Amino acid sequence: MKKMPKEYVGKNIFKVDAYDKVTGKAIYADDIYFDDMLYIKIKRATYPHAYLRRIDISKAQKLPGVVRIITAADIPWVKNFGLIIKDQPVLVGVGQKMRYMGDALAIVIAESKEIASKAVKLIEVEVEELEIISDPLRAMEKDAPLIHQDGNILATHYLEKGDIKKGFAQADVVVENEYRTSFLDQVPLQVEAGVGVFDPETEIIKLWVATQWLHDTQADIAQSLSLPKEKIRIIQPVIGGAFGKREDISVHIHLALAAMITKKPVKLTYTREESMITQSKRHAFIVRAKTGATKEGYLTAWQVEVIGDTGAYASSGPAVVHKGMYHCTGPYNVDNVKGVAYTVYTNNTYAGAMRGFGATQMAFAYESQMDILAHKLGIDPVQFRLQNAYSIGSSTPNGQVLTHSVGVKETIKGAVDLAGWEEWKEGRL
Amino acid sequence: MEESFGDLKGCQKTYQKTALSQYFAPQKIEEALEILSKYGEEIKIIAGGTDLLVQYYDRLYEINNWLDLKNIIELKKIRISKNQMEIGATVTHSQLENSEDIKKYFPILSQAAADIGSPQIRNRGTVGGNIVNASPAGDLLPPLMAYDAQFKLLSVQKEELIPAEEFFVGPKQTIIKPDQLLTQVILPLPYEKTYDSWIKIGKRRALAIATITLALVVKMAEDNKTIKEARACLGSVAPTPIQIKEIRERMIGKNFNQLDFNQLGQMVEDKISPIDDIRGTREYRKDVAKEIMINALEEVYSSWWRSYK
Amino acid sequence: MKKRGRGIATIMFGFGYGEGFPDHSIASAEVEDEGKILIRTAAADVGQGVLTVITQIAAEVLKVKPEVIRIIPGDTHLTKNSGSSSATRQTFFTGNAVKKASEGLLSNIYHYASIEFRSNYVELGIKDGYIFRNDNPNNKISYWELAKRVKEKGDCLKAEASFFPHTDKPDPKTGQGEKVYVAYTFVTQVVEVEVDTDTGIVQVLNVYTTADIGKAVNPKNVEGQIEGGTVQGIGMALMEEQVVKEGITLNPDLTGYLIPTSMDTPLFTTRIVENEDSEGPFGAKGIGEPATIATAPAIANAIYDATGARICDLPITPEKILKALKEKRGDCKE
Amino acid sequence: MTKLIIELTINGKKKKVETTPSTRLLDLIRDDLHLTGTKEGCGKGECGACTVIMNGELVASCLVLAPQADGAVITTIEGVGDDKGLDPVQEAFIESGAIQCGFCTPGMILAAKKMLEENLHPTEEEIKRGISGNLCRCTGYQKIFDAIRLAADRLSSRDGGRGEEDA
Repeated sequence: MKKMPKEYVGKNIFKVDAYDKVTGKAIYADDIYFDDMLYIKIKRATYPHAYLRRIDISKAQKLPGVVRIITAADIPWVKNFGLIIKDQPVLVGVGQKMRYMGDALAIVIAESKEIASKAVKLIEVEVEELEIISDPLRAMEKDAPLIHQDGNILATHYLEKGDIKKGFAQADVVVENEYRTSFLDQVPLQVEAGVGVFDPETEIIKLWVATQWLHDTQADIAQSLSLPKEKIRIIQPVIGGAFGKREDISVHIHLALAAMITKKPVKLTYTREESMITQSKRHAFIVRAKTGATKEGYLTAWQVEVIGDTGAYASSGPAVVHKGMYHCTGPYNVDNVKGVAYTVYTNNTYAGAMRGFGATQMAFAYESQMDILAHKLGIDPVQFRLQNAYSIGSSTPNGQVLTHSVGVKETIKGAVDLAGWEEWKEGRL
Repeated sequence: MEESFGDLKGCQKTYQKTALSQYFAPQKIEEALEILSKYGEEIKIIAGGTDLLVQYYDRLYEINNWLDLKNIIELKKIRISKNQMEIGATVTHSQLENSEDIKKYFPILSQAAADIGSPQIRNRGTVGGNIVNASPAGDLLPPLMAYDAQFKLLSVQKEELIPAEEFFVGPKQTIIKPDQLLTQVILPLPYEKTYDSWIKIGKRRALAIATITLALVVKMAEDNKTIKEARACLGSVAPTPIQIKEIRERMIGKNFNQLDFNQLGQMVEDKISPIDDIRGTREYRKDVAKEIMINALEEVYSSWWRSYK
Repeated sequence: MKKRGRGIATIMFGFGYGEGFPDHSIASAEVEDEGKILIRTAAADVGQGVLTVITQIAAEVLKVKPEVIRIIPGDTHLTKNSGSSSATRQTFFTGNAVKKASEGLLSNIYHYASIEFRSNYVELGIKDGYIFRNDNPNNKISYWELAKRVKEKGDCLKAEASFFPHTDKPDPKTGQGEKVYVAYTFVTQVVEVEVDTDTGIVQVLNVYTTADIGKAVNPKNVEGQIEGGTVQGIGMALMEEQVVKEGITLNPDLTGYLIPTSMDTPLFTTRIVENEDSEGPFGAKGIGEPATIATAPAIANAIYDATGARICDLPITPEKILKALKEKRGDCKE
Repeated sequence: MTKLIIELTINGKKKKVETTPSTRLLDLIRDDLHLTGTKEGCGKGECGACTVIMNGELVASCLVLAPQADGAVITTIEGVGDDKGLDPVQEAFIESGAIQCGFCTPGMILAAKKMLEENLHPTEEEIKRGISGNLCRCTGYQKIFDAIRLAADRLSSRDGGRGEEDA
């Protein structure tokens, strides 16, 4: 099919926001200032897993320049938030549990960053310590204390296609390995920040704060604060990177509360440390993969067990972990597939979205398996991939039949060609 | 609270006493020493700030009194006097990296400076800061130790010269007293026939705190055959930067062809007792210490061989 | 000793939320004053360049220069839901919504212009924001002039559209479904590394990438996504790890948590495979996430190729490599 | 808290500012002077987003106390380019696609500019080293290298290749 030449699509147009970005004119959330603006700092959990028994803000409140300190007792009407499951408290109250070091205990509002920061240190907290569960395998044990009341296994997902037994029976070679990946931070260069203003006339809370999904963030803030959605207005400033980290609520609800309660413009900017401890991580995965192939080098069976450490709260964890499993065979034809994926709570920093959403961790497993198999079978790794790769009509582990746009073989041939793979191999012999 | 406005270029007399915190930026060493004798532990000395501002991130307000060395020109000089090199305490890593004299006489000090952090850090960080901060991973410390540096410490009362090896007593701990100021690093000018090697192992290729470092300096006798002095100093393998004295004993008086590099590497591995931390395990540091010692010996040997031929 | 090796990895990525989730984007296009065409979208530009992509798409459809397109910043009260800037979905979803809205606007322009010119649509030509009769190109009217006349008739030159493709929720017992994701992106990378077997330090020298993304709306920006994603993949493969012990993060800053610097960057060679038979706008698929996925396994495979050490837990630190070499271990088993 | 008055020249303009000893130069630039092109990414000198040129040297403004900058001459991103247009380095960043989220960009441009002032004909390695204090999470650096190369070529042809002697 011959395509008509395009005027602008397919061309290297300069980025529309580039001018503002090279001149420093682009306004990110932390670049917004108001006169008489107040600054917020958050008092965070003091232990990864504990009941809050007492919180004393009296000393902090006496510090000159402290305007207001909000604890859970002040906001009984506020509801939990969360991307998929509303399991994250806005503030942990007395008698409630802190489940990781990022849990918020109090919102400190002061005339300067420095005063707010000093006041946070003056807040006294007493806790009843519980067993810290840092290892998802421990979390899955029967006698492990529960982090949330419904159990530490937050979600279990299954995958079954063809007949896995038959598939392994057809295999001449089977490789079985365990892969592990670690918690990663997205490290967008801009840390979480925002400015909030309450308009007394319209009673609308205006928030200038980055989010990857404006309307979803608005909805979550509104439900948490029991307000109609239109009372929360988010205006997107320029965003300093995201990579999944800006899907979750960070400064948003605390800002809104502070603006509502003080009726003044408020700013909350995390430190990098706070950002890393408090906001979502790439899930640490354990992937147990078992793959079978014939001696001619055709895949016959692929079985996986996935354990995703989702930390203290769900965030997008259940979706991440099963999406990883759904990609367990990579772009290769396998008739018989079986998988189970567990999304598990621990007292680690909660895990959520990060570039690749589970498929990234899984690719490390399946492409290592492919390489190991190729060497075991004595087949060139490129040839092994090519002969198993999808084409039109292939079916994914989900049983989705691909009807168009399946360029996987072209990418393999293209990369090998670019890299001079054959010459390299010959050069080494 | 009464506000007071200070002239930074002057001294404490321009400040009002009611102020909660004081900022001094004297122009003379003597003035700095006076301030130190008065405030002792109640004042923080700041030069480049590349360690201090990191350490006090988000809590700078905890520091009440500051002594800024930026106006003391005397401390910024690199000069040769008699048979020694005098490096002022606030000489920056960039100065060390680019100084022709340092490159000529103390090449691995220049290389170590070039390996520090990033351009921004090298432009501000100082040799004195690196020394008094006394991180086991301080990049300049093994080369300084290997070049037999002495540190000049001044107070109102006295002047002391302390050999590098006696200066460090633990992680971030030194023998310097609150009223003392490190003013100079003094290095004896080496003989012509000195050969040296610097190796830094980090987890990435810039902005890396060392996992392990090694400075090896070997001086040959007049005949350029016999080893007259040999110092192997390592960083990040102990609470302080250390010299492996056994290497010195084993190498002095020998010719290169009498040495078993592998054995010397093993000696380094055996003599260090590093810890596991975020930058590397004990086992890794021991393994790598041996390998980099062998690599350093090979480098020293080949530059000696080139000059010998 | 320094040893070189090469590894390959090929990946797929099903993009969009899929799985029956009501994933959609809404956008509108309108002729506004002062020579601009306004696009409303809530799509977040997190740096990936979606605003540039939709500018190009709107300009292409509406036959105007990209400078004419104005996009208002995302605002819950001025824009409608455009879904998340995640799941590699914005070019595909909001790109399609903007394309459809632009097409809607263009058809309105044709409609009212044909009234002005008393012509059939086929007799009309459009170029750079002007409409004219093909038989007399000098007699032309700009979009903005047309908008004024339309306004006098009590209407406006505006169109809104949404893109809401169907997907299936997989069967909970088996994960099976007819259309679980809207489409798949495929990427292959060949990575060349040099491993210092004395220290275990790995340097990534070359990365060769080919990506089947249907159509690159902006090839240079696609390359930028691939290069950026790859360097994040290098971080994941070799150095990045938030170390959490007993719930406590031991390295919660950029001194302890290392991401690649300019010095850790390899040489890139990239080729984009275009087949344009996707349902995306002008055939485009997404590249954001797939750009990072192949890198870590390709590096692991390259390290194996170079040294015979097979490391199965990330990051592949120098310690792990030295340990594997010492134990002469060529498989995953510890 | 003690207040101090410091004087500095920022982007060619003399300013007198009241500050405190525990204020960082970065805070002074952003909160007091509202030159918000200078960013904070880590506060510990690790990312380079807060880079400015102070007395002719590239520095991380998060690691400089405001009073340490008394009497200093400082250039921030707002001082790059002029009324007539963008600096060649800024132009090259736009043209090369070196911009993504833009948060590292001001610091990166200052680092690039400073490097080219000292060396108009940098090698690949020198380019990499020149910006090694500036982290970028989006671009993978390659387009930034391309931009610096482009700017170097243009600048060196503009002054007839005499760049290095001039610097």
